[in-house]
Amino acid sequence: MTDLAHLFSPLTIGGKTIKNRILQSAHITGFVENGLPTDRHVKYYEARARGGVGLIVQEATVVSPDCQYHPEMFPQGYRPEITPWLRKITEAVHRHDAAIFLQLWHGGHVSTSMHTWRPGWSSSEVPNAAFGEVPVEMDGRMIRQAVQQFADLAQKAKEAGYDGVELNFCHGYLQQQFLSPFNNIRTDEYGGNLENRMRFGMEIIAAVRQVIGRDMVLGIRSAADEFIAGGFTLDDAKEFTARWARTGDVDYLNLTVATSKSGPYAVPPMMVPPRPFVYCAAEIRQVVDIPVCAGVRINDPVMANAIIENGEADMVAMARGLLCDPEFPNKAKAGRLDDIRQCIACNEGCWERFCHHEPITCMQNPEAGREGEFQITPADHPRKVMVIGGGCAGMKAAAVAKQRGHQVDLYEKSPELGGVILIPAKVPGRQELEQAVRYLKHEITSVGVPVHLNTEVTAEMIEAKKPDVVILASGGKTIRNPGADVVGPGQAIQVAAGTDIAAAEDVLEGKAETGQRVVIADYQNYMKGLITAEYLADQGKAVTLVVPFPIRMMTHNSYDIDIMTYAVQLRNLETKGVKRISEYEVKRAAPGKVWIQNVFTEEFEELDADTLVISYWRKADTALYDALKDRIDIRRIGDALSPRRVINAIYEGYKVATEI
Amino acid sequence: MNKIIWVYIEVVENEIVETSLEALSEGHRLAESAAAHLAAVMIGNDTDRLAETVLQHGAATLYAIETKSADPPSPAGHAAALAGLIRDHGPDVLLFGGTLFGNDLAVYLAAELQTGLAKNCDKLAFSEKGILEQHRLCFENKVHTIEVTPQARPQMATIEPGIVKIGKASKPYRPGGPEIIRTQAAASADVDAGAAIHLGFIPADPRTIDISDASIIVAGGNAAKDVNHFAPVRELADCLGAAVAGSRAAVDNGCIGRDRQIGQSGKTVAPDLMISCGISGAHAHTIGMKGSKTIIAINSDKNAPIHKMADLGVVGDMHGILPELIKRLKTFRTTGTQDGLSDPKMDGR
Amino acid sequence: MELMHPSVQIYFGIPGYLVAWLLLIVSTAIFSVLMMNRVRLLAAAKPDPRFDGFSSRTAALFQYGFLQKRQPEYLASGVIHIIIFWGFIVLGLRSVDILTQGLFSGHQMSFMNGTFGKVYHHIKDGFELITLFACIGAFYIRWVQAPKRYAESSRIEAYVVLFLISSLMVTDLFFEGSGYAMTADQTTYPVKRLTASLLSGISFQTLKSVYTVSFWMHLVAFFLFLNLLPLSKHFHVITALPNIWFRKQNPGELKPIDWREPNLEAHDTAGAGRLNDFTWKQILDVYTCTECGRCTDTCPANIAGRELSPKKLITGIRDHAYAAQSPFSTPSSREIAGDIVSDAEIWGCTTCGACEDQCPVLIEHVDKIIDLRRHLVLMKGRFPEEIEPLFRNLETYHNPWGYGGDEVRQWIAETKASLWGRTRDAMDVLYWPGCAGFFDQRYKNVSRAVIRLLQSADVRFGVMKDGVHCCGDFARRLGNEYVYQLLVRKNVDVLQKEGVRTIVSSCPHCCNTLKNEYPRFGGRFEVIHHTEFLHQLLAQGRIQPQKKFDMSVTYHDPCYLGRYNAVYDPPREILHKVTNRRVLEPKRSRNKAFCCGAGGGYMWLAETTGRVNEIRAKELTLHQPDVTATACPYCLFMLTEGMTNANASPASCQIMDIAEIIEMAM
Amino acid sequence: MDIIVCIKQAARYNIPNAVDSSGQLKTEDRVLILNPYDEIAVEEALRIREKIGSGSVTLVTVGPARAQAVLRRGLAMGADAGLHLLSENGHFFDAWGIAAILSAAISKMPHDLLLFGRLAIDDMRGQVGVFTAGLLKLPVVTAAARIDIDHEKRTVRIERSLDRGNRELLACPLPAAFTVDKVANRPRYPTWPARKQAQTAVIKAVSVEALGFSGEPGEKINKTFISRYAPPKLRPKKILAPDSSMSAANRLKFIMSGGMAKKSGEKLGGSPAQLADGIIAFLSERKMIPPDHFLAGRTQK
Repeated sequence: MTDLAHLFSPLTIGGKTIKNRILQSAHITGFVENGLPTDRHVKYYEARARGGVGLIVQEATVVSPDCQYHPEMFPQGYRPEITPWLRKITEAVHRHDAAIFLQLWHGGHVSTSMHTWRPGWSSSEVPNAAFGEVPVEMDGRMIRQAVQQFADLAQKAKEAGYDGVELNFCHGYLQQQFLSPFNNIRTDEYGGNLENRMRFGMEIIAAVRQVIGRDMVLGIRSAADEFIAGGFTLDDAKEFTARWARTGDVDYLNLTVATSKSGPYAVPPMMVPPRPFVYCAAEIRQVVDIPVCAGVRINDPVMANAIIENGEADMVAMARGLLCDPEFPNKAKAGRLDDIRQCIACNEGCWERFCHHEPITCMQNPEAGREGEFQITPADHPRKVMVIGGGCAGMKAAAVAKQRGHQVDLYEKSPELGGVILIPAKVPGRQELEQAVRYLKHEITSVGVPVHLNTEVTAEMIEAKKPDVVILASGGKTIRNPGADVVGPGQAIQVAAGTDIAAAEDVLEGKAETGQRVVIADYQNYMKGLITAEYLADQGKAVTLVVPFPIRMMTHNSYDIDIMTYAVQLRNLETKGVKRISEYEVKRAAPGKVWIQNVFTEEFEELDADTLVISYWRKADTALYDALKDRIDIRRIGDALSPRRVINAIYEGYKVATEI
Repeated sequence: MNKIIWVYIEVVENEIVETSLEALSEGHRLAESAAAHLAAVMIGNDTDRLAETVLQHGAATLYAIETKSADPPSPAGHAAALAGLIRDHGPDVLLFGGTLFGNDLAVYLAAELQTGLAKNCDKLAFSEKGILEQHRLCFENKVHTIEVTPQARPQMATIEPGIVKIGKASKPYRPGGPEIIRTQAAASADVDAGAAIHLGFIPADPRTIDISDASIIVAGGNAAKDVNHFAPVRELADCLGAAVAGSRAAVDNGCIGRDRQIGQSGKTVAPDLMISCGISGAHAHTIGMKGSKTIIAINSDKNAPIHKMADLGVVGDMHGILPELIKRLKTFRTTGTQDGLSDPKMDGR
Repeated sequence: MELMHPSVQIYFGIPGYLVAWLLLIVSTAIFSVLMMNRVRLLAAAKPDPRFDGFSSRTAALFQYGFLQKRQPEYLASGVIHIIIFWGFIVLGLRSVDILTQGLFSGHQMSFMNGTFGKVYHHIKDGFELITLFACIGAFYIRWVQAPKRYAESSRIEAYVVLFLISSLMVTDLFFEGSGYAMTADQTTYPVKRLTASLLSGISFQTLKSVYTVSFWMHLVAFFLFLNLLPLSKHFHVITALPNIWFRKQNPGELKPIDWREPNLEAHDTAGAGRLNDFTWKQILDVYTCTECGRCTDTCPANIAGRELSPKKLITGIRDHAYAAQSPFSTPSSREIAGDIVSDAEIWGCTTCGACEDQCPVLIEHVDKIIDLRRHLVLMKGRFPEEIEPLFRNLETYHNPWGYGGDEVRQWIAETKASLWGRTRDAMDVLYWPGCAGFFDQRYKNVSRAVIRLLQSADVRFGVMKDGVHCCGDFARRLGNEYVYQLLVRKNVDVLQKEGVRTIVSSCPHCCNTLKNEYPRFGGRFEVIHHTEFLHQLLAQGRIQPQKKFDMSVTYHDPCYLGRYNAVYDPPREILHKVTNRRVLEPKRSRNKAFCCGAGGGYMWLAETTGRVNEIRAKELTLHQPDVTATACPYCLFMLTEGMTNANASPASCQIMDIAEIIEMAM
Repeated sequence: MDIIVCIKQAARYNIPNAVDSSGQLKTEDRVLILNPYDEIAVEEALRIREKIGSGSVTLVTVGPARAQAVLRRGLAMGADAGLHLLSENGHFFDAWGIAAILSAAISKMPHDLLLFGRLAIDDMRGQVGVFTAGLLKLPVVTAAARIDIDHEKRTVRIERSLDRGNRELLACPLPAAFTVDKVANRPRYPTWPARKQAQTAVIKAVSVEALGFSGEPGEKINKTFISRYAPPKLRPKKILAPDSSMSAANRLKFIMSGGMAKKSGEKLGGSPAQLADGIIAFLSERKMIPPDHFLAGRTQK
């Protein structure tokens, strides 16, 4: 058994002993209903506490009605009705010997008239990156009010039985808007030199400490580097964190990075290497005498243990890691490392849903955020189940059905499990996807599902086997030539004979080689096109990515990519010299040439290309379903129903298995 | 009069040990704080080539002791060689990189010079009285002590490896440009002064060694689906006297134990030679092996990221290549057409 | 015509009564020789004062001896044994009667003629038949059912003995039956009449020979059986009753180094390496083993697949002893620890006491195992590597984990418990959380809960300023008496200096050793486990739960609270009080509870083979309770681990301490 | 064969921070034990004596009265005699001080072999052995992992621990001094009879004054002094970090690379045979194929 003694040694923060070094960092769950927490919160946090986490910092709770981003996302801490709910949560968490702090949050200019019918407040009239709306510059009265509001919520936290409070001084919210030279262009005593820029924060610290006294812990979550031109850097951070520590009122520092403008690095997607910003904590730990917590993309117990052992931090923060597997700490402590479902930083369930103001969950863990509602219970009548297709949907369905006591067999036509996800999993930057497959494989082997590889299931076979239920998860079909494969002239491309075209899937799988000059016809502006572009660029090809119209009508950004992943992916393309032409569609192709059409003016342009790579959507494979649907109980899930994302595949796999 | 600070530069296989540069940087910081004169001292048989690096890191003077001997240096031998020089020039401070050899040498030298020594310091500073304050952890790292050597000179300290940032000197330190003083080593430097005679080295057994200590590693990955597929990896390791390791996939496939797993959920390794077989090179794995000096990657996918970090990217199926490679290595042994091969990293520093 | 009693018939010129006398003398001679050897070893063995408490011993003798209380645990064989046992006592008299007839030419002992004789004959008459059936039943069980617990003990021996016993009956039946058949006068004894009628109709001559033969066969069988006793497991016929009378009165106390001088300092050697290191009682134990295998059948170590089998351990020592006694053997240099009983067996035991609880003849297995451990640790310095850190920590830091004062100070500060001694006179009880309660992050939660409850009930209690030293239980049960007594001395000094009278402890292991073992080292305190104490407080209404604990609960009995100190009901009653769901009883509970696997120092031993805690965890989750309650830190750890390892699904049932459950209902 | 083992009563603090706010050591949390490295040295001495079948093991320690405990522990392990060089409680000796005292005492005793622990867990200096040997003009080898004595020839072969699990093989004549490494052995656990004997054994004590040292604090044989204590903070090993002087974009670039230097190494393609040749060429030109003796007597399980 791997020894994780350091990770599971207790730590004393401001007189409060935490049983281990794992902290669940605050993250918005979106479970609130008309501005107040719900039972869903209670169950969610209790599940994490039961899982063995040492300290939970509860999600950002709004101190002020003035700036609250979106009334249906953040708990409204300024309302008196909230206190009973908070108490419910602390009781649930304390039941499992875990500590819980409340995070106090003031959005500043991260708040818009669109959601709240009032502009955001900020240090200066600098439009923010989240909404681009010009905020109100806070005057002395407004500042005093904000400080008071922090203190008021701290008071509520004390009454509700929290072990401490954490001040949200990070991610470009109000205090950071004062602290950051990029945002703060004031000339009064709250602007200019560092001391002035820190003043607002210092006032909050003093006010809150005064309210909570010495029995409660006071911590700060702060950025250690803004990663924007004109923002503060790690060197500055060393200075101001040291000053905070010197006040003697701050018990610990919980470090993250970035601000609104560099947001993607605060919730980094999978192409960002593991533990990217631990060095910040390590450096700051050298200049302060209080415990320092390192966070961001720490998803592995051994790594976490090493961080503590090596003296880089006193504690590690995880949000997505525990969202994905609440039992992470218990499993790690028991040495059951393989059983841990590791976060792969896909952001599909968490950040993206948050962006769309949906309650969060997890791609790999459909139970996340649905504790109590979703759970695996023994089936009343064990039944004979055939699962066809060993992709994510199929594996999840098989595993869950088996756990419920059904007699399950899993069939996969290819020689290995994983399905279509294995294709992107080969691409640099997307390889974390392997982890999702690894866990699903581990899950089905540990519950003992018989797997039949290299087995193409036919209608006859099914009729011979006489299963009670068939779960069809056989996936989708690749579109190789939109001209031929796609109905409807709208999407068609006229491809002259002899033109070198290849489907993105084939390129990624290495089935198809491309020429030096590549044009990618990305019909949907999906991840597929973007990673294909990067993949080819990595090989030194000259790549042009043609995307029709990056903005979906109903949403802020491309629908199947959360903004964090999207932004970092675009950054990668830029740094690798990929040419991106948007508002154009590929219409015709001939050897060496491709014609693209402007979606607005409908004018054509001509591009030179040795190869045209087609990145189109996929189609469901319905043959088997049509053949059997009237005769037996057959249910389609995942791409076999409609080609979408992994999160839908796993969700449907789980769901269908709990329903039979 | 200005203080004189000396830093001993440890040379292994005609390269400067990183820890010595850390010591030099610390010395440089110290010198600037007290406007002291920083000198480096080095023992080797090809010191000229290394002189430049030393001077870039802020040494104003380099004392280069030429030895002809090829056989590995003994701490006692070096101590004897240095003692004379030090007595002549009488530096106030003498620093070493806290490697195994550096620490040993320091102790022998302290014994020779009858002066005090503080090992594995993490910080050095002059007190207002101009005495060197040596910060170090003791009592099993539960106490931070500040030690001083008030009378005896030089004040000796070794620097804990891996914690000092190596920084190049901003400006050429000495107005007149750096000076290099060459001296022939006293006879005693080559023949052992201590009565213990060096007989040779016993390399660690790669099969039992902790992979983070291994100097050659052969690692297998997802391409080996089961133990039988993995067998050639082990055999290759045998031919090279290397330690066997693997990616997480190799562990999941039951090919190796978790104690031999490289990566974020395994161990961090830094061998001189890493031969990676059928590993694609995901971050989760490479985070554990990026310290490898030379990397040979064998992978059938020519676009696998592992190739981008390899000194030699071999595009092909390991199952085909390894047997061939093993065959050749074995004939090598028998025909012995490899004269003058040095044991990789066998002089134990 | 007149019927001649076999004893007055003439055989080859020798009168029958002489033959009888011959039989008697020869067999008694052999018998006494055998017994001498057996007794010699007993005499040479170490002393063990076991003559106190006459009445309670005698009471126990009746319970376990004559009433055979424990037999029916295994119903069929139990009942059969009881029948045979009583059959024996009844028929024994008859055999003596027949013998006397033999010796004194057919004359019965006078009282056999009177009314007593009549009554006796009626009883005997019935018993002969029942016992005969019992024997057949016994045959069936051994032959057909052949349960696992009989493995590794000789079948032949069993059959021979059964045959002899039944033949006693048969011969007597035929003896008398044929007698009546010949004299043909009416008898009132149904069974005799039955046999008589069976024999009626055969010629007088044949009857006569049947009559004679069965008489002599009875005597032969009788004497054969007598001499077989000391050579077989049926020695228990002789030793069982004494062994029961000499039982250990206080199960909680482990056999000290020496019963008269427990202080290690006074001895140059310790533990048992060779036979004569055992006390006479321990030898009597091995003589008495009936090889019924109930011990092995309930032994968690054995069930978990470890090498240890209590039965084999005892018989192994016994056979070694017999071999040493046999005139043909050469004195062997073989040590018991290591040669006769393997190290693996010695270190396999969790000292849960299930074997002793089952043994129908009250053999004390654990004491022997510990004496063997003592020999290995104290004399040989030989023990599993992984416990060396434990020994060193206990010796240096006086707690198993080697933690420092910080932990205790922190704990005291957090719990805001008042310090003992500051206001000594104002304090009634000392709260003793035990090492786990001080140092273990999980169990601190329990000790905190206990303290809050005590505070809420405004009990006048305190805790020791610098905590206290480990009670030493684990050291002792791992055979390290040296470290144990080191700790005992320290604790006794502190506790006496501080004038402690009553101790409430959270750890059954502390409770047991403080209560049952410290007195021998001069530390006499009233020791109560927190479940008992909280139970009292609830009963007195000093603790008043506000709400109900709304989860289904099952309770796991800690060995050292249950079996060793018979605290079964307080925890259960507490649960009934505070929950509104029904309290589930696990498959094995109360005195039959299955060990968690931590006892006897197993907390610190590596379980290479057989994970006891996983077996127990599975057992406990059988009725799928939300919570498993227990009252021992080590059960808590072991079961929690067992749950996570045994159950695939993460949401397996929680393990909580009784105190935590009460607090949640407050 | 007279073996002398110099042992120390070491202080161990089993709390993370052993310094209080006023810069004093928290002595109430201090436990005094036989320095684990010295325990290994004692064990080594005993094994040597057992191997040779003759000779004596004498333990020497410098310290106040309480230090007697470690001598008794050593005796319980099986040492023949103990010598206690008694100093007043509170007197401070640095490595030089101890070495001076030890050498003064040992020079008067018969000694073929001097053993020390490689390091004391409290001051973590690992100097006394070498200094003492220096003062006694004895050959000394540090970190001995294995000691083979040739009794007749009066020579020793020593295996010395190097890093990466490698070892150096040395030889030297007796008398000699070695500091023993952790890996040398696993010390025995004293049996009860041995402990009992050790409790009552008579231990010779000589005060350091008798050896000609004042023993006062500030003793002139000392060369170093501890000027003050502070709470510890582990300085983390170097971690790759972008410099704040870099532009934000470059800092991110550094992070995105995972600190992994992109190498433009050559890429080989072709048949397995060719590729194998390619690898051999690559290795041999870098002299990376280890010679036979390096692999001597190894076969993979």
